[in-house]
Formats: sequence, C-alpha cells, structure tokens
Amino acid sequence: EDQFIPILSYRVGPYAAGGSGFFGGAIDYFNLINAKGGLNGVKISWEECETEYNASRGVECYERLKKAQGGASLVEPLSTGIAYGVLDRVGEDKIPMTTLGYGRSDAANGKVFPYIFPLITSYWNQAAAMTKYLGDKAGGMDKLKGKKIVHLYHDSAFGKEPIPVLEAQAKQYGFELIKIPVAHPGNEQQSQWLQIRQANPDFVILWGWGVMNAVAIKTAQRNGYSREKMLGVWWAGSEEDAIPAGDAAKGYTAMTFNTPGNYPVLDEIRSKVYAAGKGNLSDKSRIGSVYHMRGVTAAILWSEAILKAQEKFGKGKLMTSEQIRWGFENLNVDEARQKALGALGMFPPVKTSCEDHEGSGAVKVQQWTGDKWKAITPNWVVGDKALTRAMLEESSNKYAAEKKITPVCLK
Amino acid sequence: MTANRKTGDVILDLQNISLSFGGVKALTNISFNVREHEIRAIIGPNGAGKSSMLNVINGVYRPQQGQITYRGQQRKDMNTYAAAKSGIARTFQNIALFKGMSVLDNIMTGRNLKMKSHFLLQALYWGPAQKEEIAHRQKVEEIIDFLEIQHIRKTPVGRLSYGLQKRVELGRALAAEPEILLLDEPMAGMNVEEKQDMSRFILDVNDQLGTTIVLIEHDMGVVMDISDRVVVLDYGKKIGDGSPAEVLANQEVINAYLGVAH
Amino acid sequence: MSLHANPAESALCNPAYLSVNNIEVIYDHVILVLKGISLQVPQGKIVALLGANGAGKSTTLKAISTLLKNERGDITKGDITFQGQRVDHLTPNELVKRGLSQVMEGRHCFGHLSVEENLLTGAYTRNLSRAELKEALEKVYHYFPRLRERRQSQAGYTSGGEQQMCAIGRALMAKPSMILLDEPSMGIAPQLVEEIFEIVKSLNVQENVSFLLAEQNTNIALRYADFGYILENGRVVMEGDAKDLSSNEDVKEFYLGVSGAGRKSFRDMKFYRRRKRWLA
Amino acid sequence: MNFFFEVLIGGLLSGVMYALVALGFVLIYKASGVFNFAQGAMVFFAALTCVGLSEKFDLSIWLAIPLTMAVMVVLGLAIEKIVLRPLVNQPEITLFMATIGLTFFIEGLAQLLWGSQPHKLSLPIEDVPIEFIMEKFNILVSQFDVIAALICAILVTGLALLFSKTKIGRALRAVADDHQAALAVGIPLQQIWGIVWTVAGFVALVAGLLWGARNGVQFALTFVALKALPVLILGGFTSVPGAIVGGLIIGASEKLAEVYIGPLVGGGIEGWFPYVLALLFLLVRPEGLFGEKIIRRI
Amino acid sequence: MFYREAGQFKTSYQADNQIFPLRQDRIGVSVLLAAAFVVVPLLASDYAFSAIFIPFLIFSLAALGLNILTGYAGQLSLGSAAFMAVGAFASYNFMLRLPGIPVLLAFVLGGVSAALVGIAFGLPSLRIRGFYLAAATLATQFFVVWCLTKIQWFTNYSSSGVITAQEIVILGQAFNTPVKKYLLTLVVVCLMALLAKNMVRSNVGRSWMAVRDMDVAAEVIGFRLMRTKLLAFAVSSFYCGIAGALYAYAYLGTVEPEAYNLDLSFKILFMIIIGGVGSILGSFLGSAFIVLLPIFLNLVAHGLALPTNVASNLELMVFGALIIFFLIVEPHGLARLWQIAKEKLRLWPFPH
Ligand SMILES: Nc1ncnc2c1ncn2[C@@H]1O[C@H](COP(=O)(O)OP(=O)(O)OP(=O)(O)O)[C@@H](O)[C@H]1O
Ligand SMILES: Nc1ncnc2c1ncn2[C@@H]1O[C@H](COP(=O)(O)OP(=O)(O)OP(=O)(O)O)[C@@H](O)[C@H]1O
Ligand SMILES: [Mg+2]
Ligand SMILES: [Mg+2]
Repeated sequence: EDQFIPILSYRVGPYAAGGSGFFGGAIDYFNLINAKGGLNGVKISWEECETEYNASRGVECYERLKKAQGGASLVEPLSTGIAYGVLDRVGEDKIPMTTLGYGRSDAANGKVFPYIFPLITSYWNQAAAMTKYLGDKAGGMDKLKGKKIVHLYHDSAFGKEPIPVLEAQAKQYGFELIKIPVAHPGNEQQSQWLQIRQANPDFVILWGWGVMNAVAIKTAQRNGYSREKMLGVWWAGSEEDAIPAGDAAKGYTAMTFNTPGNYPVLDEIRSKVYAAGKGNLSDKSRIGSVYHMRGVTAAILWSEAILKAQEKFGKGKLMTSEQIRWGFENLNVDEARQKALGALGMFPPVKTSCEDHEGSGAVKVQQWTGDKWKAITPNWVVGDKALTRAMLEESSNKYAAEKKITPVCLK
Repeated sequence: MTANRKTGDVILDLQNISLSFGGVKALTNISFNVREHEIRAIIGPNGAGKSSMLNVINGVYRPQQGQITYRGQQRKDMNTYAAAKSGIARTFQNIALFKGMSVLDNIMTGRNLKMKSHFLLQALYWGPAQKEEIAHRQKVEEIIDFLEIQHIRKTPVGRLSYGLQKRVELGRALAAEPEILLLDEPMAGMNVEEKQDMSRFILDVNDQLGTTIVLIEHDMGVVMDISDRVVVLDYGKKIGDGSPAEVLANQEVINAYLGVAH
Repeated sequence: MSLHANPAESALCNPAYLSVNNIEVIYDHVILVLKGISLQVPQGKIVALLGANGAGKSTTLKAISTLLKNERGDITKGDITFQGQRVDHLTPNELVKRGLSQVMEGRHCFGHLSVEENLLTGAYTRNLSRAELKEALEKVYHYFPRLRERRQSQAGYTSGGEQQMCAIGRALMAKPSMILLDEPSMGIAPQLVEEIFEIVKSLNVQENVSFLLAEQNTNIALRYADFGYILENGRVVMEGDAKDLSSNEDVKEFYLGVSGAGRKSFRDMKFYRRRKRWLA
Repeated sequence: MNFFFEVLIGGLLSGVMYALVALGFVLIYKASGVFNFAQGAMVFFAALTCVGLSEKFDLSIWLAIPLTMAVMVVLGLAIEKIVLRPLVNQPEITLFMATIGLTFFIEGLAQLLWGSQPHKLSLPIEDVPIEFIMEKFNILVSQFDVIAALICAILVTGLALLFSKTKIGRALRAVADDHQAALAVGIPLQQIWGIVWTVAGFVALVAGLLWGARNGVQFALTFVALKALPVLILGGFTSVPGAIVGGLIIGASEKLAEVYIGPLVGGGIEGWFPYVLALLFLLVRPEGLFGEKIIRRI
Repeated sequence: MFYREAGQFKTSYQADNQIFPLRQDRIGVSVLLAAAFVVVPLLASDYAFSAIFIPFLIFSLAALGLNILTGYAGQLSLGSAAFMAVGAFASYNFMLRLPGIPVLLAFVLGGVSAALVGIAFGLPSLRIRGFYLAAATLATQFFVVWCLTKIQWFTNYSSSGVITAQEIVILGQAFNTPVKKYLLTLVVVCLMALLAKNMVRSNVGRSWMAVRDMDVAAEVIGFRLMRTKLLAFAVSSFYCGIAGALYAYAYLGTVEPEAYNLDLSFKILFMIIIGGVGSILGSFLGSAFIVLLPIFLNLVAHGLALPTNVASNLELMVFGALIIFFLIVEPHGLARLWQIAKEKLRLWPFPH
C-alpha cells in the first residue's frame, strides 16, 4: 500500500562516489517524507539494487524491481548505459523514467518519448547555457567573436553530444571551437593540455567524467592554464571532481543545476532523518554536497509528480505508474512551491508539458573555493532554447521515423 | 632379412648439411642418405646432433648449408607442412603430444591430411563428413588395438605415464601412414619386454607397409638387431656409416659412443 | 610374491631410512592409481623400482617427495616416514632441506636459465660460499663434461640427454642423503648410462647416499641395486634382493629379456609376446 | 620545434609513470609466471589505505606510508597463502583468472574499509613546471615528473640487480619456468612468493602515491593498469629494464601520435594507439624488446 | 549406481561418436531441452525471461565463441566484446540500409562481418602468443569501440551515438514479447551450440586443440597454423557477432558502442574460465554462474539487511572470493567438476 520506487543504485566501482551521494540523497528525502507522514498519507517504499553502473546488471535490477511491491512508480538509473538498456522497456511497461541532466537530449519531446523525462536540463541546453555564460563573461555574446573555445571532452557518445550545439553557436557568434577528445578513462592528459597550451584558448569547456575531471584540473595547473577559464559540465562539478585535484582546483568553475548552499529541507533531513539514525550517508558532512543535493532534488521532483497525479486521480491514493507519468508531464514546481518545500532556489523552477519533458533548461555556474562550491551566477542561466528545440525536434522525429512511431501526446 | 622387404633406391639424400645455433655447431658438413624401405639408425653420444638431423629432415630446422634431395626433388631446406604432406611423419624425443586431448583424438590428428571434407560440412556433421570421420576412426582403432592402449582410448594424454605417452605418439605418427617414419628414441623409458614389442612393431610396419624408417635409439641391442644401416654422429660430425656390424667394429665409434665393448 | 624377506628386515643392521607404508593414491579424486604400496629403503642402500609403463613408479616417487599434491593427486591411505619421521605433510622444500632430493621424470630443466644457473639453483637450500659453490659445480662438471661445454646455453635449447644430465647434476648439487631418481638412464647414451650408475654407486659407497630409483633398464638397475621391487597396476607384485630378482625366471624373461636360451635378438621375436601378468 | 620537444619530453615522463605500474606486473610475472591482473587494484588499495590512514587517524603522510607498507606485507602474505599456494603448478590462465578474482576482492575491500569517496593526496613535491627550463628553453617540464622518474630509476635499478645478481633472483626465475621442478630442487615457493608479492605491494604503494598525487586517490587508479599493459608487452613481460624502456617508448609515441595524428582522425586515439603500436612491434619481436625468448622446441 | 554405462555396448563407431554416448545423458539432455522449450515458456515470468534467461543464453553464446578461440584453439583473447559490437552494429546497418532484408540474414551477415574483423585482428596471432597476444587483443577492443563512436555512419548519425535495434520480424511474426525473444534466442543458441559441438569433435576441432596444445608439433603433423588459427578467429568472432546482435536485438534494444566495453570482454572471459576452458558445457555453466551469482549475492545481502554500501562492497568481495574458491577446488572449471561428479556417481556407492 506504499508508493514503491525502485532504486537502481551503484555504490561500488569507479562512479560509486556519485552513486552513493545521489541515491543517498534521494533515500534521505524519502525518509523525510515518510517521517512527515507521506504524500497525503501515502508512504514511499523503495528497494535498492546494485547495478555497478553496468547496463546488463541495471536491466536485471529494473526487471526484478519493476513488478515488486505493487509495481514501480518510476525509475532513475543515473547511468546513460542503463537508461538506454531500459529505454524500450519503460515504454512497454508504462513506467516513467527520469534522466536528470543526462541521457538522450531529444527525449525531451514527449510526443515521441512519452515515458522519458530528462528533467531540468538536457546536455544540449546545458551546452547552450555554457556559451551564454561565457558570452556574458566576455561582456556580451557579440564579444565572443574571434575568441577561442576548447571543447575538451570524454571521447564517447556523452562527450560528443553537445558538439552540434557548440558548432552551431560557433558559427552564429563567430568564435573558434577547438574539439579535443580524451580517451576513456582520461587518467593521462598531458598531450591534450599541451595542445591547449599551444592554442591558448580563452575558455576551456570540460565535458568530462570520472577521473578525467580531476586529471584535467591538475594537468591544467601543471601547464599553467588558469582554472577560472575552465568550465565543467555538471558531471564535472561535484566535490568528487574537485577534491582529488587538491589545491589545483581552486577557482575552477562548473555548471550545476543546484545552487550550492544550505536549505531548510536539508536541515529537516538532518534533524528528522539523521537524528533518528535513518540517514543514508555514512558521512554526515556530505549532506548538501552536489550529488546529495541532486538526489534530494530528484526525489522532490518524483514526489511532486506523484502529488500532481494524486491531485488529478485521487488524493491519498496509491498512484499507478501511468498516472505518475501524467504527473511528470504536468509538473509545475515554481518558486512558491519550492518555498513550501523548503528548497527555494535549490534548483530551477520546473514546468513540464507533453512537448517539453525537460521543464527548465536553466543552470547555474559555480566555482570551487578550495573546499566548497559557490554559485557565481546570481540568476539561472538559460541558453538559446530555440536552437536546441529545433535540433530536438529533428532528432526525435528521425527516431520516430526509424522506429515507426507516430508522435502523439498521451493523455 | 625378411623376404618381402627389399631395400630400394635412395629416397632421401642429404648433402653437406651444416647447422649451427649461435656459436654451437650442431651439425657440420654431414652427408648421408636413406634408401626406400630400409631401417636407418642414427646413433651418437648426447648432444651429437641426432635430433637436429631429424629436425632438418622434416623442416623444423633450416640448415645454413647443404642440400636435401627428397624423392628426386632438390632443395635447400624442407618446410614442415610440405614434409608432412609428402609423407614424412615423426615422433619426438621430448614427447610432443597434445596434452589436453584424448588418446583417440591425438591419434586421429595423425590422419588430418587425409581428411578432405569442408569445415562447414564438419560443423553439420553430416553426410560425407560423418562417413569420413568414421572411416578414419576405424583405421585409428586398428592402431590402438595394435599398441594395446584400448583401455586408455578416451583418457586425456596429459594423465598418462611417460611410457604410455611414447606409445601414443608412435600411434599418431603411424596414423599418417607415412612413407618415411622418423623415430626419435621411441623406446626410451620402456623395459625390455616393451622394447621387444616395439621392435617387432617397427619391423612389421617396415615389412608390411614398406615404410622407410629413420630411427634414433640409444639401446645398442635394438639398433644392432633391427637396423639395416647405421650412421654415427659425434659432435655434429659423421664418424661412421655402414651396416651395424661395420659400425660396431669401428674404433672411433667405440671411443666416442659405446665405451665398453658391447 | 616375495622372494626374500623384507629388505629392511633382511638387513637388520640397516633400519629403514625411508619407508612407505601401504599408501593409496588417487588422482583427481576419482582415479585410483596406487592401491596400497609398501616399500623400504634402508640407509646407504640402492633400491630399484621396476615395472611396466603406467605401473605407478613415478607416482610412488612423487608421493614420497610430496610433489603429488600439485598434480591433483592425494594420498588417501597409509603414510611415509623418512629418517623415522612422518613426512607426508611436509613441503618439498622442507624435504630437500632434510636431505631428500628428487630427479623428476621428463627432465624438467628451467628452460630459460643457463645450464650453470640450473645447477646453481640445485644448491638453493645449502648456504654455500662462492668457493664451495664452485667446488660443487666442478664436481658435477667432472661427472658430466658435456655440461661444462654447454654451461652458458639456455637449458631449453640443449639436447635431450644434456637436459637429463642437467637434471641429475642439479639434484647432486643439493648434496642429499637420499635421492629419488626417476628413470635416470632415459635418453642417455650407453657409455654414459654406465657412468651414471657408477656415480650412483660411488655416491652410495663414499658418501653413504641412499637411492630409490625407478628404472626401465632393468638390467643395469638390478646390477647396481641392493634391493628391488616390481610394481604392477599400482601394487607391489614382487620384491627381494637384487641378485635374487635377477635370477628369477619370470624377471629374467620379462624384464631382462633373457629366456632360458639366453638373450634373443630383437629381430627374432617373431610374435608379439604373451604378456606375463602377475595380477589378473 | 619547441612544441615537438615539449610533447616528446612530456611523453617520456608520462611513460615513466606507466613504467612504474608495469614494474609491478613484471616483478610478479618474472618470479612466478603469474600475470597479475590485480596489480591495478593493489595500486588503488595501497594509495587509498595510505590516505585513509592519514586522514582517519590524522597521521602525517610519512607515518602513514610505513603503516601502509605493513598492510601491504600482510596482504601479500595472505595472497600467497590463500590464493597461490593451492594453485601451484596450475596453467597460467588459471592463475591469471585467480588474480582477477583477487581484483574484485581487493577493490571491494578497499572501498569497504575506506569508503568510495575520492581523496586528495598531497605529497611534498609540487606539480609545477621547473622554472629555469621554462625560462631558458620555454619547454615545460614538471618537477613532479622528474622526481617520479628518479624514483622509478632507483626502483628499476634495485629490482634489476635483485633479479640478475642474487640467489633469490635466480630462484625466482626458476619458479617462473617450472613450479614443480623448482619445488623439487628445494626452492621454498611459499617464501619466494611471499617476498615477491610483498615487493610488488611496495611497488604498488609507490605507484599509488605518485599516481594518487596526480589523479587524486580514487577508484580510477585501478585503470592505470590499462596504461601499463602496452608498456609491458612492448618491453617484454620478463624484463625489468624493459618496463622502463617500453614506458618511454609508449609514453613518447602515444603523446606524439595524439598531438600529430590525432587531429587527422578525430582524436582520442590514446586509448588504442599504444596497443596497436605494441602489437606492430610484437610482430617483429614476439617477446617484446627485452623479454625472454619463448622457447618453442620439440 | 544410477549413472552407469554397464550394459551399454557400442556396436559401431558411429554410436560411439555420438555427442552423448550414454543413455542417461541423452535422457537428461532431452528433459532439459523439453523444459527449456516447453516448460519454461509456460511457467516463467517476464522478469525471468528478460533479466535471466535471455542474457544467460546470449552470454552463453558469446562464451561459446570465446571458448572456441581460447579454450579450443588456445588463443587468449580479451576482445570478445568488440566482436559482439561488430556483430550488433553490422546487423543494425544491414537492416537499415537494405530494407526488407530478413532479420536472420542480417544477423548472419553481422556475424560474417565480425568474422572478417576477427580474421584481420587474428593475423598477429601467427606470431604472438600467450599473454602477449591477450594484451594485444585489447587493441581490438579499444579500436573497434573507438571506430564505432568516431565514425557516425555506423550509428546512422544519431546525436547520442546510440542505435535502436529494429523490430525482429520473422515470417510475419513479430518477436516483441520476452517469451518470443527468449524462444528465438534459445533456438539460435541451441543450433549454434550443436554446430560448435560438431566442429570440436571433428577434424577442425582437433586442429584447434592441436594448435593449442603444441603448435610446433601440430605443424609437423600437417596442420597449417595460419589457416587453423584464422579459422578459429573467424568462427569465434562469428559466434560473438551473433551474440552481440542478439544482445542488441533481443536483450537491450537500444545500445551505445560503450555497452560493448572491456568489462563485457572480461565478463565473457570469466565465464569460460569458471565454466571450463575447452568445454561446450562449460560455456553454459560459466554463463549461468556469472549471470546468476551477482543476483543471488544481491538477494542475500538484502536478506541480511546490511547497510547498502557495505552490502555492495561485500557482494563484490564475495564474488571475487568465490571465483578464487572455485578455481582452487577445480582449476578446470565447473564442467570438470560436473564430470568428476559423474565419475563418482558411476562408482557410487563405492568410493573408488
Ligand atoms: N595427473 C594424473 N592424473 C590422472 N592419472 C594419472 C596422472 N598421472 C599419472 N596417472 C596415471 O597413473 C598411472 C601410473 O602412472 P605413473 O606415471 O606413476 O607410471 P610409471 O610407472 O611411472 O610409468 P612409466 O614407466 O610409463 O613412466 C598411469 O596409469 C597414469 O595414467
Ligand atoms: N634450437 C636450438 N638452439 C640452440 N642449440 C640447440 C638447438 N637445438 C639443438 N641445439 C644444440 O645442438 C646440439 C645437438 O642437439 P641434438 O638435440 O641434436 O642432440 P642429440 O644428438 O639429439 O642428443 P641427445 O641424445 O642428448 O638427444 C646440442 O648441443 C644442443 O644443445
Ligand atoms: Mg636427441
Ligand atoms: Mg614414470
């Protein structure tokens, strides 16, 4: 009789730090909700399954948990590979899947991907926001003309995803885009940074992942490149990315969709969850860390979707996954709602629709002070959404054609 | 000499073969020949170059100098595959069996050059492929019977004792039904009784199938009794060549090899 | 069948130095190979282990030197004592330290080491000074001059007989009080075979080294041995003084190749022999 | 031209770092014929233990290092006793597989003990360009790398001497050739393997500290093994000096290729280029530069 | 006493050459097949199909492929995932670019493409051996995945670099439910296992094993090394290629090149080593072991109610420890364990 949410987590392996923070945050928030009496009285239950960030283990976990305890309400694997592995399945099983800030950018088109929700920001919007920020920093988008920007990326589908956006913008604003790939895992980047040193770009976009980020920062230091001019994607903007780089990371900037800081909801987690001994993180000081906060954010959005569904289908009732899908498609977490949740400004306002499963596209830029992140853009940064929208339409329609899907909004 | 066995013409002729490894001269300017249907023994002290000689004959080693004439064809060296194809089979001093395979499979490999069906047919195990397999199996079983190793037919050879492995190796060479059989100490590690069987066996093959045999053996009794001609090597040089009796009487051979008179 | 009393008893003055008591060996948990073997080697004696291919000679030797474990063989019954102490649980290294060395069948030289290095590893358990080492080496080279010539070659590239000498020489370097020799004459030229057995004899006489040797060359083995055991199918089928054994009719016919009429030519064996088996 | 030299020097110095990891492999392979897949995990384990000890108990790094070494000794001995001893005389591939099992175990253990958070590791060596070279030649050479190269040189010399000059070295090589025969001549396999794994633990610690200082101490340290493999096959599995020469060649050519060939084919070729290079090289010398020739005789 | 061959005399070599010469085995296998084809589809849940049976079968096929190369032909390879990737991406492109092509033909063509790549990367094996070769095969692994990410044609210029497998339609039947996908996979795997068994018991198989056990001797006997090794690479890659295609089409649906990474290669290697190198049965046992063990451990850890990160790490440790344990108990893998068990049964109730 509880609202069941499967947790496909990963707590071992190279990405364990992120996984434990994110899923820890989500679980902390579940505990908080339950401590406060549930969602209109409906408690949340969950079960964890270790995926090791591995597609086939992830699929097994998904299959195992999708029918457990009355059926899964939603899933979120926090892994591109697993997300792809279950992409078709969630459609068949009619379970909504969120991919917070990653996955297929074109999945924001709900007509083609009714069950996929790349909430808050897709890679494309993030890339667009990056150029926007860099333009602002340069003193206006027109000032980007003639500038050199290096896109230093993880040489995989992930790292290449923003390239079309960056290229389009390079053309539009007249900056030079230099693309430098780093082979997985990226634990050695001397050659890339020598190239960068030679090119002497105005900015370096770091589209990195895992150990690649710390190494990039370190190698930038040894090559005398200013960390202030480096801008990381949100996978490169957590404590786990900055700390291992040590002092070299000071001044390094990265994107985020959470504003670093403390929020009432985090205090509540401390006082109601951790004080009761139910906290999920073994190290309490990680509360409010980037990944943790991202997990809390995810859980907030999930529960908001459930609440939204309850509004339509019956308050205090157990929602089916299809009803929750509707909830996701009609999310509206504005500032007022954030305030009520004790999370005002923690993440951008989210408003979704059938056409826009992303619901926001806004991000912030943060800077590493040496021991913590600090937001350096007072407002949410939004890039050229018209551009990304057009690309999104094209790409998702191609997918629909390939898969013989007629794009249509579900009710 | 048995009635139906006639020593024929020279089938294999080696001229001025020299082989060295770095500084080690394994063979120095050696010439000798093998006649069809004969049993030719090679003897000599340890490290004299006997095994190297066999390796030259079937192409494992390429001599730096010299010429090999095999069935009228002259060449500088042999090539292992070509040698096998033209009917040279052999056994090895340090057993070179396929350890992971059963005795039966090991001996079956000896017949590989006679198997013709395409591998796709083999994958289907159908029609000619199956017939071929069974026909060859029959042949191999005869050899197995002959060597008295029926009871270990399906045992992986890695689990066999040294002597049994030697026998299997002989079986594998025989399975090829070669024209020339090169045997490198086939009876090492056998007792007299087993050696007697083995000798009988070699003689039979030689007799009935007309197989030419080149034999390395340290048991002088065996060599003297069954070989037609003997070549003696010492330090890579040839020091004697002739009938067993001649060789036995050769003082140089006695000094280098036999030591106490036999 | 016993031609004589147990050798240990027959030579009361020589208490059993090595004694194998009714051992049973199983390979791979299922293959029963030794079915209760007992034998004794008195101190300072040479004991020969004879038998057809696959009878279990090598297995017996490996059981004694405890190398069996690594070939997935287990002693499931019986025990082995050396110098009066149980040794079946020891490691081979400890056994070598106590003075028991083995020369394995099939040579087993260290292919990538030079011949000399091979010999030097033999002295691993002894803490020798440089001079002593040299002396020990010299001794081996004296026995096997061929090895001196090939000392710098990688053992893997030497001839079969050279490897055999190398393996024997290596065991001698440990200066053992007892040596297990598995087919020492295999692949060795005739005059050298005599020499090897002379070496065995002289070590035996001068340094009181005991030997247990598995050998197919029954002739020479019985000439040099004091006692002999004949194995068949994992059982001892005959044992006794070497002299008695070599005069036994069956042994003569089946192991020494001499029947009533004296040695027969290998060529004259017109028929495959009826195998004598003591066990049905 | 300056840039070329910069890349070259950077590559050579990176190569030294690879060699450091490769060394651990060589050590164990040479001494026991075991291809120790767990070397990467050991590097991670050592570095994490060191950092974990120093953070948790607030120790100076100089105290944590010997403590970690003690842990590595225990680990090495335990591996010998529990994993290797029962697998004496087994085929190489089985031992290889066992070390993969070991990899999982060590990775799990490390994270169980110290958590999965990345840590920073500050050694008192700064990772900054050496100034006078910078000024004089305008070539960037990191001070850290130079010191790492020195350490590596010392290790290589020590190990090379150990193998070629001592009785133990000879015994190690004997063991690698033939376990059974080594036992038969009385080489105490247990002790030998204990020693070797301990030394490998030490090498792993050194590599872990240096790599950890560069990359942060995190799980990804296990991936440095992938950098070491091409070095290993190029230099030869059995050669200590081979590891360093291989490292230099791989490091330099990998960087040069990435910089000069990479842009032509879309870049990111560092992942496979060293392997292809090593492979091409092996076609000429199948046992690597200094590896012992594989004896194939019949 | 139940498992005896007594009284079962073979009167022809044909009978003796059967895949399962013993009657008990034949019955056992028939029962197993009947269960797989009839009982399982009737009883099992969707979870069982799509999370256990299908991946199990696909991994078995890949393991079979690797076993042909490594177990039978003795060429240690760490690049099986790359061949799987070639199979998957080639099948995808055949389907995409030759509209109307039967899907099974696309699979076969995918397999053939993998075989060609296999031959190309197998060439060095003529000179390189053992671990040198193993490390060198990593070149395949990295290079192939790199190519698939770099050359966008392979992924039909998809912005995210992933491909989505087309629907499987055979003779008008759409294979879109887990049961149907399972049955398709099962048929393919059974057929290919049979072919593999036939190969290894005839001359090709013997040539592989000969090369594995002692290549110099094999050459002297008349096997041609180059042909034999390359054939092994080709056949093995073909198997892996088909497995890769099934992995995309019958299992994941949407895949990125990264799905065929080094981890997958290693996983397949574990399967054959745990299952039994050089054994067809072993490929299946190993695959079952590697697929099921983590799930089992995960469930056990759950039962113990440990803190999740402790549980996850413990799982990993136990997994590693169990691999070592099984290797110690039986270095030749589960298949040998099974064989020994059978031999014991044969003797039962007598100890030897
Ligand atoms: N590792 C093993 N696994 C299984 N069976 C084995 C193994 N080693 C030996 N055997 C079997 O044990 C029996 C005895 O072998 P052993 O090597 O002791 O014989 P042997 O008397 O030394 O013979 P030979 O004179 O041929 O050397 C043989 O039947 C052999 O097949
Ligand atoms: N591949 C090789 N590399 C280097 N040296 C070799 C090689 N093969 C043989 N030799 C050397 O050549 C010489 C002759 O060796 P060969 O094996 O032919 O001797 P053999 O007459 O068969 O001796 P044995 O009776 O001991 O078997 C030996 O000194 C040996 O060390
Ligand atoms: Mg020889
Ligand atoms: Mg023996």
